[in-house]
Amino acid sequence: MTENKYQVDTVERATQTPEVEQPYAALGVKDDEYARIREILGRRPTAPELAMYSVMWSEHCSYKSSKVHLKQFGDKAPEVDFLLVGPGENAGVVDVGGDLAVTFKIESHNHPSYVEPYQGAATGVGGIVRDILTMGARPVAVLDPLRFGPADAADTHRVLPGVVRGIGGYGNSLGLPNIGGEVVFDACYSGNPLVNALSVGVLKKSEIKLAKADGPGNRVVLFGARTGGDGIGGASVLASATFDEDKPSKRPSVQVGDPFMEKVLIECCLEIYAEDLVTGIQDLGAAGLSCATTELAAAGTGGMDVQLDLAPLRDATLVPEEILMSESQERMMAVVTPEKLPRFFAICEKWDVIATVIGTVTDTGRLRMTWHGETIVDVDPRTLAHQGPVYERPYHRPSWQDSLQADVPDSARLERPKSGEQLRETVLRMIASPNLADKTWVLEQYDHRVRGNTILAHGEDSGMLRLSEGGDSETGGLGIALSTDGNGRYTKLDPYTGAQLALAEAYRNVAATGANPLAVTDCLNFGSPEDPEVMWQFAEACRGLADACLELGTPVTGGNVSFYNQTGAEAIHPTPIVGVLGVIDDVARRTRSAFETEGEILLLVGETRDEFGGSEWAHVVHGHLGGLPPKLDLERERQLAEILIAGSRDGMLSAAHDLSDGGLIQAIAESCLRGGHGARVVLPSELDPFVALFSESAGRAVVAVPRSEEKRFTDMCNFRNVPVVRIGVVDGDELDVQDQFAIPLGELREAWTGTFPKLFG
Amino acid sequence: MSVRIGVVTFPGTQDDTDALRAARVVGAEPVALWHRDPSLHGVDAVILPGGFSYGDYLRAGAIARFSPVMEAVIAAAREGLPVLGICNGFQILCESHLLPGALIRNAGTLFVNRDVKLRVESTSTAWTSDYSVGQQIVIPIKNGEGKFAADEKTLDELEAEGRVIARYLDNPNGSARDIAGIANAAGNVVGLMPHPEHAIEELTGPYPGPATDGLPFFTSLLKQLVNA
Amino acid sequence: MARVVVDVMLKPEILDPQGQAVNRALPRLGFDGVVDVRQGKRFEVELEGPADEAALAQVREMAEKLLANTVIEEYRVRVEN
Amino acid sequence: MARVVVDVMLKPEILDPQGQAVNRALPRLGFDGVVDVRQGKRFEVELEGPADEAALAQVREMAEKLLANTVIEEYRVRVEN
Ligand SMILES: Nc1ncnc2c1ncn2[C@@H]1O[C@H](COP(=O)(O)OP(=O)(O)O)[C@@H](O)[C@H]1O
Ligand SMILES: [Mg+2]
Repeated sequence: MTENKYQVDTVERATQTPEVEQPYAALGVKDDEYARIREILGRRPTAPELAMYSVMWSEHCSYKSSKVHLKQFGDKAPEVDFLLVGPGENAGVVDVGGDLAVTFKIESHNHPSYVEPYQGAATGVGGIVRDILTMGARPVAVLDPLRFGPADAADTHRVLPGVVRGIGGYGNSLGLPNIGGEVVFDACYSGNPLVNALSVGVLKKSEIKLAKADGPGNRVVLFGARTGGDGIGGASVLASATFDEDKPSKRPSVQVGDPFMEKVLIECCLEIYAEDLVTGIQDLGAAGLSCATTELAAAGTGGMDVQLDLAPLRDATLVPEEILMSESQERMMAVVTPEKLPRFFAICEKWDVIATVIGTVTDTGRLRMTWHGETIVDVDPRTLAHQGPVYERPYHRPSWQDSLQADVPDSARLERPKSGEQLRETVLRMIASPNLADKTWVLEQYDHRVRGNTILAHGEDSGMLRLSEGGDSETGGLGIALSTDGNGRYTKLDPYTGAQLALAEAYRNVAATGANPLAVTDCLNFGSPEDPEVMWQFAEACRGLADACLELGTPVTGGNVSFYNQTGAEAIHPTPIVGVLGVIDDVARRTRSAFETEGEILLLVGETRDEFGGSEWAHVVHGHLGGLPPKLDLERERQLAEILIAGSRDGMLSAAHDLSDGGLIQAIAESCLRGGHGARVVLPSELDPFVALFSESAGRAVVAVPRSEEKRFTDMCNFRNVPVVRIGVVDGDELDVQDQFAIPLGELREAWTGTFPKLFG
Repeated sequence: MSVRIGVVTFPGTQDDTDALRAARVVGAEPVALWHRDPSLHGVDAVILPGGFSYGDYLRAGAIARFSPVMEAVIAAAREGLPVLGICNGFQILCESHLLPGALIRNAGTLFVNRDVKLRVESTSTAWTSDYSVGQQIVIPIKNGEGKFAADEKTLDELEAEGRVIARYLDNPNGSARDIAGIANAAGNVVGLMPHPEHAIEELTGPYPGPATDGLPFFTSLLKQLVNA
Repeated sequence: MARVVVDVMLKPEILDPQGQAVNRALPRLGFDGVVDVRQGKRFEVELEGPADEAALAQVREMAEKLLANTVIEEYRVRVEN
Repeated sequence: MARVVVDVMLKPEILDPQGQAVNRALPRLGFDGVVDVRQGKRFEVELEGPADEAALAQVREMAEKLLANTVIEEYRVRVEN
């Protein structure tokens, strides 16, 4: 291709010209980090080497600010026998029984989704799906927890529709059912939406793939899309610094995804795995080729020779440092033994996937790269992949934390509805509020059916999949359940408890469908780590999550950290999103949230207290955030889960719905509307009606049981000392709270379903 | 001998596993067909499943139509081989001129995944004989380009010849005359925007149901082939 | 190297959902004086050689066969300078 | 009544999966001599009045705000006769 007059910065040149000024600061490399690079190399880095260190040592790739805190997830990890691959790999892998394993992970694509909502969200899905594929698994579903600014804000109307179309556009085109997520609005996310995406995949235990380049002489193959100038903002600084007169062509401001290419890449990889043709594989995500080559080499025999000029380009004017930093989507890198190359290429050809041998594994302990014969990179890959900087960032409890927690939303501070009429109005206002309203407008843009194994999806407490690839139908059989949850308001009030409450809710959601919660993935969305108060929130959240995972016996298998979520000095609410994976041995036993049968008994399981700190009610009615989040009793959460799981296994439960945002009445209303049946509700006499209806106390669920099962179920609760009280019966076509108010289902449904179409339709 | 139903996979096809499962569920032998392979391997019927062949980037189905397997399908269809095109498959059949009209962007412009009510209009096709005329069924749709469009003359012909096989009761995408599916004159080729292969099991079909209203599309075929 | 442009529009008798969506949005954004908007496709075809009659004939066939669906769309081929 | 045309194309440096799909299909259909195809949008805007400067300014604003996504696309406004 066209040789541009660009002067390559070779190792030789770097050695001869130690004095050359390098624009490391513009690449985000600190003075001491640059000094360390020179010390490691014993010379100044070449421009390509500097590019590699800058991306590999960036916050995003090196976790330099979070490492010391994330360590707890390992140190405090519960002893379990089902964890096949823990944190550190592309995604964790869990043994789900038989010869099957499941891999799942959540990731953020927040900033790109703000800049270009459609492509940002789309490439976010593409990235996490490649992580799952890299483990050797077939991706089988996605979930998408989302956070936006106020629902009526102009910018939200730019961002939300694009994000939703992007997630649907990419996920649907991959043939991956979308089985869950969240849509939450809060002013703290204006200018800073959160777009997290979780993907899950299934594989044979015996076929787990790891990202390492083993075996000197094995070939390094780059396959998938051509490399373009995507996401190399930084590198162009470098380029222009080393350029002569003629400039490179303009570089893209955003990455555009090609879901068709990724779909083909998935099928291509799965055929390659099936014939056991790779010894190691890595996806190209952040830091593209820099990351793939260094991590493969560092984890393997230790050395690799790469002929960078062999990489297929989309833009011939790209220079080495740009190629190394490019984040072009839909690319993979495999390590293949020479005798298996022909089959590997045959399969790529079958799927019209471009594949190129660009290097060889060596035992030199060095990662060497050449550009048209000249050596431009010669480094120890471990110094890039494992020996990046680690910061003990200072942190301290915010000065305002005490006053925030002191601002308790009690009846003296916030006026509460008293009369039945006031309560009725509050119910209608709450259920129509954007966070609690029906999300059908969003969910209809997602395919939740494709692959034909979706047992539960939107509108249920967790998504559920049948694991029978091949799909031996009718038969229930082994399945998995997934839920994501997170509450920024709770976490702002108390980061330690807030993170635990996120775990507790996802855990409860999974158990409510009858699945046994096994393992965790988390996406930690926070402000700037350079702000000691944000760093304190982060430290507390990690400590809380690690402690709770230990107590619930659900290890963190992997996750993602997203810092710098702030506009100016204003950080978002600390928002840890927790995804919980559960297993159910017979999906035919799943529990739905809908009240389907007239005359069945409604039971409230768990204890209700006067808890409104960070509640949806305080938010919607008073725009208030203060006090403490609901108390959390993890032992109680475990007992509740056991009850819900046993209830489903023994066929006692007709319906179950976890209580969370909006409290008891929100859960009952959702279950009535989904089942098309009303309910007659009698509130526990010892509770104030408002508290009974709207409190967000944790560790609760509402269930529907046939009359014949009521005693067996309540006995089971009593046996575990978990409070259970009969609160009504499924009946009629209105939501009738005795002695307080009644709302016809039609009116309730109108309020619930009207909001999103009005806002975004 | 069991009936062999071929399901074509193009690059970007998504619902092939579902169509293969549907064939299995009704007791037929599912046969996977590949877009580059011009042979139909002696199957008794072909399903063109849903998805996004070639990304649907140019027009849904526009590029898939030119694949080697389609030459074989087009020829065999003209000879009377039963062919069912679902969603993207329907779009491919129109692009191939095996069926009239075309499918364009939904009236609302957005992708819509919803369980919709259909009224069966014709049972005199290879794929609908197990229904009764006027029967109301629930089948999921999931598409962005599902709006059936054709000139008035073509639409009148379709109506006159009883080739509209199903209509939406509550038109989700602005399709002309609420058309959800049509057949060719001989009745062996049927195109349908909704997904019957997603309505064949109690566990995974439409909720609250009925969950298995899609089965007769496949049982119709079996009966016809066995009696033939 | 020459560039040939192929414009593809839905036939006038086919209602155009995307154009309609734009039409609906305009007043909300405070634009008036627009009677109608229709949305179609524009293909920029870069030719190896000159845009002579032979090449144009080829592009026309390309449009007829692939770029446009003549059941619902009409196309125009023109050399851009 | 005048017609103004707005051509919207992806910026040259942005990946164009649609154009790529067409590019890959052409050889299979026996078309050669094509170096590259890019696919964009064409909007036909019918104005009530004449296409004077004021009207064109309005259409340009329309393109900027609604018809094009200027983060990844560029547009051209021209009067068609
Ligand atoms: N962005 C989304 N993508 C997919 N599913 C979603 C999304 N937002 C909400 N849902 C689904 O809608 C239902 C209600 O959401 P949510 O209120 O978060 O559930 P829960 O009350 O259990 O926390 C759940 O089934 C959830 O998975
Ligand atoms: Mg939730």
